[in-house]
Amino acid sequence: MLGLDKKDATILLVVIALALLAPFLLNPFPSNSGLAQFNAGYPDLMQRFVIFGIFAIGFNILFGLTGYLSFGHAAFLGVGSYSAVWMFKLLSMNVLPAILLSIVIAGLFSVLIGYVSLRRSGIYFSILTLAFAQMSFNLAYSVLTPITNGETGLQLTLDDPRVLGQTATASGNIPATNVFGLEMRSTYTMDVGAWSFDFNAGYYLCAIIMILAFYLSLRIFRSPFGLMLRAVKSNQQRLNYTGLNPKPYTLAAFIISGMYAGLAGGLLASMDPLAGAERMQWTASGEVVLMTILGGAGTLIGPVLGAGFIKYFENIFSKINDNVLHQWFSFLPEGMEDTLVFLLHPFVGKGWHLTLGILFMLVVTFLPGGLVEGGQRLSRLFRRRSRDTDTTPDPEHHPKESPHVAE
Amino acid sequence: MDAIILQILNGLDKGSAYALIALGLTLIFGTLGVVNFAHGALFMLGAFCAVTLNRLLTLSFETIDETKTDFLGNPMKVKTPYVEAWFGPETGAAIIDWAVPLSILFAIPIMIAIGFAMERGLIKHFYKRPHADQILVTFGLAIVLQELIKLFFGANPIPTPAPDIFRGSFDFGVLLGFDPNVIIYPYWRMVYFLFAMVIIGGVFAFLQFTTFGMVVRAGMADRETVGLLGIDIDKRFTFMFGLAAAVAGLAGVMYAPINSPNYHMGMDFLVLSFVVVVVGGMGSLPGAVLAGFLLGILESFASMTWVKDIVPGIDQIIIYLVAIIILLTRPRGLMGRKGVMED
Amino acid sequence: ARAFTNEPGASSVTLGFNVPQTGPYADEGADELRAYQLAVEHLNGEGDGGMLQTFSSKVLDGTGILGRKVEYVTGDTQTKSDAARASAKSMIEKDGAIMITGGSSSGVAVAVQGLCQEAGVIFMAGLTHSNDTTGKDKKANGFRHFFDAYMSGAALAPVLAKMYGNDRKAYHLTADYTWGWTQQESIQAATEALGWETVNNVLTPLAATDFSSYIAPVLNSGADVLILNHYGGNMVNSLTNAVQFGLRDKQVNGKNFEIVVPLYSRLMAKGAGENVKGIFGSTNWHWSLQDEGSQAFVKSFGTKYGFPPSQAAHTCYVQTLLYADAVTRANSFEPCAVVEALEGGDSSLPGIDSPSNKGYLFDGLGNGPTLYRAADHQCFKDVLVVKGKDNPTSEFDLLEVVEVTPVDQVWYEPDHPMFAGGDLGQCNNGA
Amino acid sequence: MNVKPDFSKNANMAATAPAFLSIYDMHAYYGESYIVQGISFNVHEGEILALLGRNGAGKTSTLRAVARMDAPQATYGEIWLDHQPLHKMKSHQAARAGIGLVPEDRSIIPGLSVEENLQLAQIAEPVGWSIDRLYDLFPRLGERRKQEGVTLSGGEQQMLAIARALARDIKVLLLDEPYEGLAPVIVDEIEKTLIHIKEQGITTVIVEQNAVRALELADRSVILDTGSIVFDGSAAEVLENAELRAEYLAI
Amino acid sequence: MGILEVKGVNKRFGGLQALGDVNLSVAENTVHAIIGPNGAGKSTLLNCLVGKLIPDTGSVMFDGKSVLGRTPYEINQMGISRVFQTPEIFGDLTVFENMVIPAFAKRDGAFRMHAFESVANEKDICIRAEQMLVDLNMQDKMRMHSASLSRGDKRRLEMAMCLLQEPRLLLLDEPTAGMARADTNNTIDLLKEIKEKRDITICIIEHDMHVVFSLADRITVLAQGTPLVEDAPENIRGNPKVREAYLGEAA
Ligand SMILES: Nc1ncnc2c1ncn2[C@@H]1O[C@H](COP(=O)(O)OP(=O)(O)OP(=O)(O)O)[C@@H](O)[C@H]1O
Ligand SMILES: Nc1ncnc2c1ncn2[C@@H]1O[C@H](COP(=O)(O)OP(=O)(O)OP(=O)(O)O)[C@@H](O)[C@H]1O
Ligand SMILES: [Mg+2]
Ligand SMILES: [Mg+2]
Repeated sequence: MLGLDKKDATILLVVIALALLAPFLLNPFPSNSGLAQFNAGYPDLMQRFVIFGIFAIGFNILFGLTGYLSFGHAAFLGVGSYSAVWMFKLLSMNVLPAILLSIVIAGLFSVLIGYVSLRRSGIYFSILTLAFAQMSFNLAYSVLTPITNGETGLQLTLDDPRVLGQTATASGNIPATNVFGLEMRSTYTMDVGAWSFDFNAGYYLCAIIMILAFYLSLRIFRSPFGLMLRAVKSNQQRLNYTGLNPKPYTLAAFIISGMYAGLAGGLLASMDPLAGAERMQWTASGEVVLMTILGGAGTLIGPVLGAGFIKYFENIFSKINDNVLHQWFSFLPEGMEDTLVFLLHPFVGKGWHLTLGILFMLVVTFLPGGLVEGGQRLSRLFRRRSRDTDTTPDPEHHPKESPHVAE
Repeated sequence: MDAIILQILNGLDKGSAYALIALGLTLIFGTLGVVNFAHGALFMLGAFCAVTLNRLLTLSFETIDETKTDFLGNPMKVKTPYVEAWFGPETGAAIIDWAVPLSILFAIPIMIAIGFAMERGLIKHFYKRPHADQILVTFGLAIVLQELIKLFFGANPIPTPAPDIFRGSFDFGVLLGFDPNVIIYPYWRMVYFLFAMVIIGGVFAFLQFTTFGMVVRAGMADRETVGLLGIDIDKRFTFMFGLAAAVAGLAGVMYAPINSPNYHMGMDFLVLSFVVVVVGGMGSLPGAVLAGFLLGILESFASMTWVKDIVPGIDQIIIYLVAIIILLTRPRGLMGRKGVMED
Repeated sequence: ARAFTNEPGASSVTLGFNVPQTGPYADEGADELRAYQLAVEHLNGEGDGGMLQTFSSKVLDGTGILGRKVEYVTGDTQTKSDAARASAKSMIEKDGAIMITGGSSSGVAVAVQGLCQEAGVIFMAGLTHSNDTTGKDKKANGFRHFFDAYMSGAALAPVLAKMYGNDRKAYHLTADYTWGWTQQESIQAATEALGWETVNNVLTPLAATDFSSYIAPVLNSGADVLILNHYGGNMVNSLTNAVQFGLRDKQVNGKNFEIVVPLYSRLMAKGAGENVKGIFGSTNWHWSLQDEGSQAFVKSFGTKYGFPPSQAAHTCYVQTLLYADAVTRANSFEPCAVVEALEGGDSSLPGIDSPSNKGYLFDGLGNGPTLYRAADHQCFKDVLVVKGKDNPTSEFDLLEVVEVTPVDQVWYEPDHPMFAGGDLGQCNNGA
Repeated sequence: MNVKPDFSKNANMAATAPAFLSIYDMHAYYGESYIVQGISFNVHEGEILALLGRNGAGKTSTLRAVARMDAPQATYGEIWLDHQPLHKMKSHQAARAGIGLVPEDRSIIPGLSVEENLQLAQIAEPVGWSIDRLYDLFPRLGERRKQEGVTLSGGEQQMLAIARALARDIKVLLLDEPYEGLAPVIVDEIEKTLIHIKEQGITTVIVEQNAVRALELADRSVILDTGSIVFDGSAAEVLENAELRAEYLAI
Repeated sequence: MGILEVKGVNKRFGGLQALGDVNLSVAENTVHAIIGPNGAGKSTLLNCLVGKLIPDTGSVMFDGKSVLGRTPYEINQMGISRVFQTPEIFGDLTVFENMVIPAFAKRDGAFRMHAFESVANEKDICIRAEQMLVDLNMQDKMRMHSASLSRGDKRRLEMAMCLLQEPRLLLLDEPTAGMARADTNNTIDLLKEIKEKRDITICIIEHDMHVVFSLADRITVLAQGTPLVEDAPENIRGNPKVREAYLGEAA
C-alpha cells in the first residue's frame, strides 16, 4: 500500500487511527469525575500533541538517521511561526498560504544555517547550531522587536492590513484563522452520557498534516536516501571512499527537518496566532531533543510519543493543585488524606518539573531505547506468553531493517 | 584607554567565572566524554552550600519582645542566632559574616560526595551509551536537583553577602595614575579572580604532574584496553567526577556574593559553559580556561556604549558570534584534541 | 447553544488562575495563588471575609457569584507567553473557565489578554507594569488593576527631586525588551521634566546575570544617579553589582551618588538583601498601608499564611473581587455585560477635570478611591513611593512608604503618546 | 577459597603436568548470541598453546572471555589462573593477576604517544619489562616514541601492542593473531621473542591464522569450531594429522 | 604508459620522510603488488592515491587525469576503490545494507535524493548486492549487524563492497590478513577470476607471500619510503637485498 511493505503499512494505519480517534482516546474519563483532570482531549492540547509530533518527526530525520545533534531547531520553529503570523497580518487569515510561507522561510533559513554548521561534526556542530539559534532568540527578543514584537510576541491587531481578507469582523474583533472559511477554532462537542468529546477543525487539519508528515518520514526512512543518512551516521569515511559525498545528504536532511520545524511553527501560529520569541530559545530546542530521545531516537513513532509525553506533563500535571488532590482523596479519613496530599504535593502543580525530571531519568536508565523500547518489551512479553517457540529464522528473502529502525 | 582597562578587568572577572565553570565541565565533558547537563546544577549546589551554611550559622531561637508588634499587631518574636548566644554577639556576628569563605570548607566534602554519588549511582551506567542518552539523564537530574532546591529555598534569589571587609571597591585607576573613580574594582571580585587562579592552577598541576590525567584520557578513549592493563578505571572516573563537582561547587560558593543565588542560576550558566568548553576545544583544559577568559573579555567589550552604538544589540549575541567564528576557522576550537567527540 | 463562551451552569462557576509556578517568578506566582484562594474563600462565604466588608460596593454577600459556588483551576505560565496561552487555553477549553486572571510579566499579560479577547472571556490582569497592557495592546475584555510605568515615573520623580535636587545627571540601565523600554521612557520623561539631565541609557540583555561591565563605566560618565530599569532577577543582580562596585559610597559632582529602582516588589527587595537600604522606588501597594481595606486584607492573609501579602497578591485578590462584583452588578456572566459593569457608567474620580475621567469608581480595596477607566480599562489610584528600609524589624519589613502620590499626579489621558496606537475594540462574548 | 576445582570428571583434562590456567565449562554471550558454548581446556605452566580455528570459530571470544572483558559476557563456568579464580574478577583484576592480552585490533589508545601507551601499562602493579628494554626489543618503537600511537603503521602498532603486554609482569600472555600484518622478517623476530619469553617461564596462548607457523612454535594445540572444542592435543599431532587439518583448518 | 602513474611523490610527517621520491607505474589489467617492511610507507602511498593524504610533492595520474586535489569521493568516482588495513565498514548497518550502498553509488554516480523510493523495491540493486555476497560465501551472514562480524568476515565484507563497485583500479591493503587459510585461497581465486573477467587493475599490499606470489604480475619492494626494486615475482624472490630487508626465512 502506498509503496509501503506490510509492516510499515500497519504502522501507518495505527498512526492514522490514533490521530483520528484522538478526541475519544484522550478523553477516557467522564467529565465530572475526579479523574477528568487527566483528560487531554481538548482542542489546544490535542493540537499541541500533533504539532510537536511533527516537529519531533522532522528532528528525528536529522538526528535519528544521521546522528547530527542540532541544538538549534527551535529557531526554525520560531521563524515558521513569525512567517505565518506576518502572513495573517498582511495577506489573509487563511492558514494555507501562511503554512506554505512558514515552510519556505524555515527551509531557506535552514539552508543558511545548515550549510555553515555542517562544516563541522559532532559536538562542534551542535554548538554551532546552538549559537545560531541563541542569536536568533536574543535578537528576536530585543533588537528585532519591530519584526517580532519582542517579549510579548507577534500578535494580530485590529489595524492589520490583511489585503485579501477583512481587517476586523463585523463585531469589531480580529477575524479567526480558517481554511477557506472553516474556522480553526470551531469545535463540535459530542456529549455521550457523562462523557464529552471535542471535535475541533484545527485539530483535524493538524492531524491530517501530521499523518502526511509521518508518511513522508516513513518513506524517507525506507528509502535509499534514508539508508545513506544512516551510513553517514555509521561511517562517513567509508561513504567518502565509496564515491559519495556525505555533505549533500546531511544538508538535505537538515533542510527537510528544518522545514518540518517550520511547518510545526506555522501550524502553531495557525491554531493560535501569536509567535513568541521563547519559541526559539535553547530550552525549546532542547525540548525537541528530549522528546526525540525520550520516545526513541531513530525509531519511527518514538518522537511522536516523546512529544506527547512531555506536552502532557506540561499541560496536565502542572494544573493539579492541592485543591484537586484534596478532592481526589476526600473519601479517605482526614489524617490520611492530608498525608497523601502532603506527599504528592511536591510532584504536581508547581512541582511538575520534578516529576518530569524523575521520569526522564527513569525512562532513559531502564529503557535505553526510549518509550518505544518500553512498548517493544511489553509486546515481547505478551508474545512470549502466547507463543513460546519463536526461534525459526525468517525465511524471507530480503533482510529486515536492522533493529534501530524499528517501529 | 581607561575604559578599555576597565573592561579588561571586568572581563577577567567574568572570565574567571566562565573559566572555573568550564574547567569543571571540561573534566567531565571534555575528558570523560559525558555530556553533563547537570553541571550547572552542581555550580548552583555549590552556591547553595554557602546559603545553607549561612542559614545554619544564623539558626536562631525566638524570644518575644513585648515592646514591638509584628504586622498583625501581635507581640514581635525576635530571633537571636545560636552562634551569637554561644560565642557572644561580636564573635558570633563575625562568624556569620565570614559564612561564605567558611563555606569553602563546608562545600568541598559535600560536593565531592555529591559527585561520587552521582557518578556511582547514575553516570557510570551511561559511559557507553550515546551522548543523547547522557543528555536526557543528566538533564533529568539537573531538573530534579533544581526543583529540590526550589522546594527548600524557594524561587527567589537569596542574598549571601561577602564578609564585611570585602565589601565595596578600591580605586584601581589611582594606582595606575588615572583620576579617581575612573577605574574601580570591587574587592570581592578581586578575591574571586585570585581564587579562580588558585583552583585552575591546582587542577592543572594535579593533572599535569601526575599520570592521572593521562590515565583518564586513555580510559575515555578506550576503557576496555585500559582495564586490560590492570587499571581500575571506574575508580578514577569516580574520582574525576568528584573533582569536577568540587570545582563546580567552589565556583558556585565564591560566586554567591556576586549575585544572589537562586535555584535556576545553574541553567543560566549551562549553555554558556558548554559554549566555552567547545570553543576552547574538547578535551583541553587550557583551552577551556583560555576560552572562558576570552569570551568574558569580549563580552565586556561588547557592552561598551560606543560598541553598541556601532552595532546595536551586539552584547546580546557576541558570545555566540565569536563561538561561530572560532569554530568555523578552527575546526576543533582553540586547542581541541583530535578525535574527541567529533562523531 | 450557549449564549457566550463557558456559560456557567446553575451551581458553580469556574475561574482560571494562571500564574508562574515554575521559573524565576515562581515565588511571586505562589503568592498570587494564595491571594486567589483567599478571595475564593471569601466569595464563597468562608473565612473572615477580608475586604468584602470594606469594599464600597456592597453587592457581594459571601454566597459565591450570582449564587454559584466559586471553583477554580490553576495553571503555570512559566513566564513565557506561549506557555501562558497554552495554559489559559486549557482552562477555557477543558475546564470551562469564564474568567482568566494572573501573570507576573507584561509579555504574558498582553499575550493572554489577546487570547481572552479572541476566546470571549474576561481577563483580569495580575502583575503587569508595562504601558502597553492598557496602551497599544489594550483589549476590551481585559482589565488592569496594577499601576503602570508612566505612573511610576510620575509618582517617583517629584520625590526624587525633593530628595536629590533638581540638578541631577541620570544614567539609565534598561532591560532590553518592551517593558524595560516603556519604563525607561516614562521615568526619563518624568525626571527630565523636573530638570534632570539624562547622561546615557544603556540597554542590557535580558539574559545577563552579571552587570559589572555595564556598571563599571557609570562613575566615570559624569552621572550622579543610576536608574535601574530592571525587574526580577535582573534587578536583584544589577543592584547587587552596583552596590558591590561601591557606587553608593561615592561622590560625584559634589553630590552623593544615588541609585533608583523605579519598580519595586518586596520579593525582589528580599533577593537583593542589604543592598536595597535607602533606595527609592515605586510600588502598587504595600502591606503597611493603614487604610481599612489594606488592614483587613493583611489580617486575613497573614492569619491564614503567617506572613504579609505582596503587592502581587493584593492585586490578584482585588481583581477577583472586582470581577465578582461586576458580574453581580450586571446580574450576568456574559462578558459584554461584565465589561459594561466594569466600565461602570458615569462615576469619576474627584478632582480631575478630564472628559476621560469616567468609569467604575470604587473604594475600600486599598489605595483609596480608585477608578477603572472606561476608555482603556486601566485602574487609577494613589501610587506609593517606597524606600528600602534602613532598620528592618523582620524579613518582610523591607520597604517603607515614603509618600503616597495622589492619583491626580499620575493621571494621564488615554491618548497620551506613551499609550497611543492601540484600539480597545469591541467586547467579545465568544461561543 | 583458593582451591582448584576437581576437573577429573572431564576427559580432556587428563593432564600430564599440573594445569596453570584452567578453563572449565565456559559459556559466553554477546548480548543474546551464544558464542562460546561450554569449552574446557588447560594450559600448563611455561608452555605455548596454539588456539586455532576458522574465522568466526570463537577464538577471539575465548581469549576475551578469559581476560574478563565485558563482551562477550562469560555467564557460566570457571577460570583459574595459578590458584586464583579469574571468573570472579573484572578485567583489571585479571590483568593484575597476571593475564596479558594482545587484542586482535591492537587497541592502541588514541591521543597517546607511543611512550605514553607503554607508560600506561606500567601504572598498575606489577610491572614487567622496562620501557628501555622494550625499545631494545623493538627499535622501531624507540625511534617513534613521541609519535601518536594510532598513526603508526599497521605492523608498528602490532609491535606496540605486544610490547605493551610485556611491559606488565604477566603470567600468561594471550596473543590474538600477533603475526597479522607483519613483515616476514619481523614475524621471525617475534617468534624468537616468544621463544625467549617462554624460556623465562611465561605461559603463552597464541591464536593465529598462520596455523602451521603457530603449530611449529607451540607445544600443544586446541582447535575450536563454532564455539566448541573439537581437538585438544599436542601440536605435533595436528601437524601430522592431515584429516584434522583439512577439516578444521583447511590446510 | 600505465593506468596509474605515480611520479616523484614525497610525503613527510614532521621529521619523518614517510615517502621519498616514489615512482610507480601500474600497467592496465595487471596485479601489481607492493611489499616491504613495516612502516615502509605502503599504506601512506595508498593514502596518497585515494585522497586521504596529499603528497608534499609529485604527481599521481590515473588514466591520464590527475588525482591530486580531488576529494576522496571524486577519486572513487574516477574508478578507484580501496580496502583498508583496518576494516572500514558501516558498523551500524547490516551486511546486506553495507552492500547496497556501493551498489547505489555505482548506479547513481553521485548524490541523488531518491527519498521516496524504497530500498526493497530497487530489485536490480538488491540482486547485485546479494549475488556478490554469495560469491564471497557470506550469504548466511547477510542480516547480521556488520559490527558483530568476526574480524576476518569484516575484511571480506569490505572487499565485497569494493568489488561490487567494479572499480577500474582496486587498491587492497592487506586484504587477507587475519583470514583463514581456506578463505585466503578463495580470495585469491576470486581476485584472479575478477581480473580475468573484468577490466580491472589491482594494486595489492600484502605480507603473506603466498598471496603475493600467487597473484602478482609485478612486484615493487618499498623500503623506508623509497622503491628498492621493481621486478617480476620470480626475480624478487631471488633478490638477496629483498631477502635480507624483508623476506627473511619465508622465501
Ligand atoms: N560484538 C559481537 N556481537 C555479536 N556477535 C559477535 C560479536 N563479535 C563477534 N561475534 C560473533 O562471534 C563469533 C565468534 O567471533 P570471534 O571473533 O571470536 O571469532 P574468531 O574465531 O576470532 O574469528 P576470526 O578468525 O575471524 O578473528 C562470530 O560468529 C562473530 O560473528
Ligand atoms: N599521521 C602520521 N603521523 C606521523 N607519522 C606517520 C603518520 N602516518 C604514518 N606515519 C609513519 O609513516 C611510516 C609509514 O607508515 P605506513 O602506514 O605507510 O607503513 P606501511 O608500509 O603501511 O607499514 P605496515 O606494513 O606495517 O602497515 C610509519 O613509520 C608510520 O609510523
Ligand atoms: Mg579473531
Ligand atoms: Mg600499512
